[in-house]
Amino acid sequence: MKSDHVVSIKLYSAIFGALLVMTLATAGAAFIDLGGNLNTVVAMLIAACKALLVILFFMHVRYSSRLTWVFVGAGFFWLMILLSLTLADVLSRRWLPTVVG
Amino acid sequence: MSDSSIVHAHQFDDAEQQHEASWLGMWVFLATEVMFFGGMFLGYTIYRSTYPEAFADASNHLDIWLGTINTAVLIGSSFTMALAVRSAQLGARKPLVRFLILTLVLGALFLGIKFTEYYAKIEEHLVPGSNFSYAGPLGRAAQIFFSFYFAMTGMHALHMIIGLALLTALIVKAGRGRFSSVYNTPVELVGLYWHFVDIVWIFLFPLLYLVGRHLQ
Amino acid sequence: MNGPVEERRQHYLNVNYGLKSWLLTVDHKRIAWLYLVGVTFFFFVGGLFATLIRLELLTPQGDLVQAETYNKLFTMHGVTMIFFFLIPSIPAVLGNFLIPLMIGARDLAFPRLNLASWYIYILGGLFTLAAAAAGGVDTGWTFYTPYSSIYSNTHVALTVIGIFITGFSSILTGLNFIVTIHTMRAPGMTWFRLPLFVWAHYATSIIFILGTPVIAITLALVALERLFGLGIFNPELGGDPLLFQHLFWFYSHPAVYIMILPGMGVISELITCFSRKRVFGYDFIAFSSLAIAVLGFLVWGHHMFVSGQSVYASMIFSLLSMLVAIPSAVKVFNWTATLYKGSISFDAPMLYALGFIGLFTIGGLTGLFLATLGVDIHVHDTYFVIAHFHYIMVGSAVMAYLGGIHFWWPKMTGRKYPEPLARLAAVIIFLGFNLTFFPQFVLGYLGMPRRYHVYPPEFQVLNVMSTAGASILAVGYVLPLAYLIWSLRYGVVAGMNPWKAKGLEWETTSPPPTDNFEVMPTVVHEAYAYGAAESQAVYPAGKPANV
Amino acid sequence: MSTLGFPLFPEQASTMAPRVDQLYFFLLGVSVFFATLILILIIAFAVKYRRRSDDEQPRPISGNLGLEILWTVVPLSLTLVMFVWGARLFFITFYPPTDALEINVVAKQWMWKVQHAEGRSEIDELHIPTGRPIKLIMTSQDVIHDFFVPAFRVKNDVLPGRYTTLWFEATKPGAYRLFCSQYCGTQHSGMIGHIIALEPAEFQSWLSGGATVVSMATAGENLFQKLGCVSCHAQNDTGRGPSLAGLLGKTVHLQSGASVTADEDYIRESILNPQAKIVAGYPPIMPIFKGLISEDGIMQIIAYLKSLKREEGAQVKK
Repeated sequence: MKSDHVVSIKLYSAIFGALLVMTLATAGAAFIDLGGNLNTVVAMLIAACKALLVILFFMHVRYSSRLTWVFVGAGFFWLMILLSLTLADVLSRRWLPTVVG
Repeated sequence: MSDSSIVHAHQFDDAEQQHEASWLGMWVFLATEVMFFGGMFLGYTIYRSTYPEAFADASNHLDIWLGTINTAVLIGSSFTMALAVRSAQLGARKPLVRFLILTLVLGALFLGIKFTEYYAKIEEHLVPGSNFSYAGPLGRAAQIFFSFYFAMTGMHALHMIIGLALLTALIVKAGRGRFSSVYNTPVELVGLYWHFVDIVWIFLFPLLYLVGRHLQ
Repeated sequence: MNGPVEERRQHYLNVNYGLKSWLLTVDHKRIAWLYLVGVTFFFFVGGLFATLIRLELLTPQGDLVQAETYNKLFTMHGVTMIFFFLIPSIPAVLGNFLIPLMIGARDLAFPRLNLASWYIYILGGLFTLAAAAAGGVDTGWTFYTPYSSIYSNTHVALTVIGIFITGFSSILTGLNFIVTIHTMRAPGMTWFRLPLFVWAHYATSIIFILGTPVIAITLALVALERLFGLGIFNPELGGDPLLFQHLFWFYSHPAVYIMILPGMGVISELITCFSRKRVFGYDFIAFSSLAIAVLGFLVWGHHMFVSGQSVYASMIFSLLSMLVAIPSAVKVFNWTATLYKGSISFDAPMLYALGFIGLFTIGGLTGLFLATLGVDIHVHDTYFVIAHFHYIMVGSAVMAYLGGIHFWWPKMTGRKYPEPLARLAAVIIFLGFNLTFFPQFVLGYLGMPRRYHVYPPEFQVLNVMSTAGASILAVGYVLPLAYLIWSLRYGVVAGMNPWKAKGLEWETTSPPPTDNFEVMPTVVHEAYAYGAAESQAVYPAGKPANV
Repeated sequence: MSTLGFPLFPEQASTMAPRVDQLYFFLLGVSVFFATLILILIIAFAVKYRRRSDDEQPRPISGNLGLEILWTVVPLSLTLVMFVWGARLFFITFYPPTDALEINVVAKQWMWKVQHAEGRSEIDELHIPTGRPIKLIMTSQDVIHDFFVPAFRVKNDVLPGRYTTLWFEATKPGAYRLFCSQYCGTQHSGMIGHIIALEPAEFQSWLSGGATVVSMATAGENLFQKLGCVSCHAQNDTGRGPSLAGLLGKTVHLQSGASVTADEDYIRESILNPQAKIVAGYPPIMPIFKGLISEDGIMQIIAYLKSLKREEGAQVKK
């Protein structure tokens, strides 16, 4: 299921440092107008990176069995199903305008 | 019940199987939790795409500095939690207790800051309901934003409170020397839970605090 | 294996006595009984509501109950039957009892969690009953906003909190099953030696853990909206009335598969046993269960074809809904093929199984009408839908549940039920069911909308037929309750394996010992090895005396 | 429709009805075929292979790949036919012809309020001419309702906060049942009415009968004056707000950089919540009219704006 891998304090500290840097980066980037939806994209990318670091190292998934990966993946995959199919409705709802000539 | 050095419950063949089951069980539970918060993330996404201006405007009513500090505090608590699990793996009792207490303190600090923010929002009449008042023409959709703000951070805070209770129990047990390098599953599982709650906040922070800062 | 010796043997039922030994048990077999008592209670509560509904619909006028009462009746009928009977029925009773036995384990992975799920289920049930006692709720089991969040002035919050709580019971049961099936299989019990019942429950558990949390948060938001004025679903603020429906059906469509998949698992066991044959196309049935669980999450939008959903999204959902029909069809054909060149006997469980195949075929095929966009426009929200899902949930799921209860009754109690009466009940239920629900297909295509307290007079004859059928059905349901209770004391003592069935659960005594097996098995054969070796497993430490 | 004294099949009274029924009979045919097939197989096997002695032990058969493929591919192809056929009908139902006669419907607990362009209103009844496509523009004042006419084989939900549409063309005169088919509260089953289809000439005389009423466009124009809309939205582009002549159906460029088609939903939103979508080049100064105008009133203003469009369209043509 999972190996009893003991992660070094050094690696934990490096991850912690990276997470702090990214927190400041995302807060800073929020003040700069990147135009369009780019601000949101950047913020979400940084959040995804942070989450990935926490999952892989703090939660030891990097050192765990395939089965753990499957359930981690399942959670996010199902979330994507929920988001994408609902947005398929919301975003295409006005493709057929209610108006006529 | 068992001839090995660690006790395992009767339904398991050995401690290894028990540990496997607990670890898998926790991950299955976390997959559930992803979907629990997922429902709110979906609602948020839909409304933000429908009312981008109102969400940006309403988001600017949140205190970005308190938000950033709280993010750092929570990441710090995840760090100390990871170190607590490490100490448990190594069978180091004193550091284990110390890191658990540190995690508890940081978690409590997070909630303290959060409730200060809530208090400010109550003062500013930004709590959805009959007392809600919002200057400017974007008030209706802003009320939706604040509904999500309170629902999402409220559910998150509820998870934090449960986490603090679990941590307290762990501290008591760890102080009594219940954990060793061979048996530390509860520490590990609470650790997973705590990190998960951290991840939820990692997404909540940009989605709630950083929507419209660049438009100000 | 003579009677008196059997009586003295210690097993899970006589290991200790008293209320406390039951209410604090962590034995999965006893917890199954706790659930059996719970779901039976809610089944008859829901049935009482159904009876009143059918009586009201005997005449086109609203002469038995007021409109408000009628609306509460169909709401409470739906809520109790779906959340408190159908969803826990087969998984929490039969699944709980059988999964550890079938995979050769001493218990589920988390016995205390298992007991906790039952208490959570009961707590949720109490909330919902309290709502009913306080005056009821009238939103329909679907709780569509903004009616449920703003306009209804009945006990919506109390009811949805009850369902929210019960949801965690489902989640914990699913979690327990998944972990147990992954980690606690007996030596030699590979995935492809698992009984199909276990595959079906694994698939169901996936829906439990990934679907249930979504309905939980959705109903929590409705409760928060009613209690604290949160505004997520409020159209006055610009809220989207379709958001709730998306969230609701994301769970509630897969929930239909929660109700039917375990039933399909039961049927696979019954068909093989009573035709004494290995199941036809084992791999296909196993994978079709998983396919149903996964595809089931992609089709919820077919409940929203006329809801104002985007036409393009509707097309995607319609196409995906067509795909989910395939694994169901595969199962039906494989069960039928299993009968071919078998040795078929007609004991009561088999009658239920054969009835299941017929009714599920009709229920499944009529599902295609609802997935087909052009026809759904007409039949949506009419009695056609009512008829369709009762064919799946009552005609199929309840038939499977009763078939399973009869089949494993000797294992659970150590005694046989009276066979002639049981066959009679099975036939009565089959006939009563068809008379109740077949006319509703006709009513639906005629255009009678669902949830109507009064209806135009031209629909009366078909409604009278339906009510007549319902009274026959009621007799059919009370009968097993009576003779099964009777058999607990007076039934013939059953041996270890009265049906000469295959499967590990038949290789231990009836009733089984607390730890399930005197000697833990090592599996050496595939499932359903009818006509092959004596048993599926070997017992390295020597066979127990009474095997 | 039946010799039994009660109907078994609904009347066909719209152009859609026979098309839906055709698909329905196709589905019914497929269903009856497969249900019968399974039934015959089960009965045949059950009789032929019934257990004759208790120690019978049939030969195991584990499966047959050819058969599995057969009963995967055949149902799949059939369901794909159903999908394509159903999707075509669905698209037709939700894509009204451009020459349809528009009628406005406002649903509320528990009644249907209808107003014709010429001004005549009715409750729980809808008079329409036969042989002409009718397009309903519908909204709800409270909860979700659903406009369902079984004889026409059409229905669509009626939502609060949004317009939905429905169109049909009646083929024969008569009175047809109208149901609310989305549960909407206590008197849900009382939210019923009739569609009364008349010959076109009769319909015309019905329309001009009754009390003298002002047309929806005129009523809308009056509201436009009364609420002061006209002070900013002048006929030409000289006002503080954009001119609304010829607006409907046009593409509007927004402050946010996006652009939208100005349909009824857009107009409705812009009246109730003007800041949601600001037209590029104009300041966000329009007050919120939520609470000041009813759903019926908004529909009248939209009718007025549509009438402006026609006038302008005539000018453009020359």
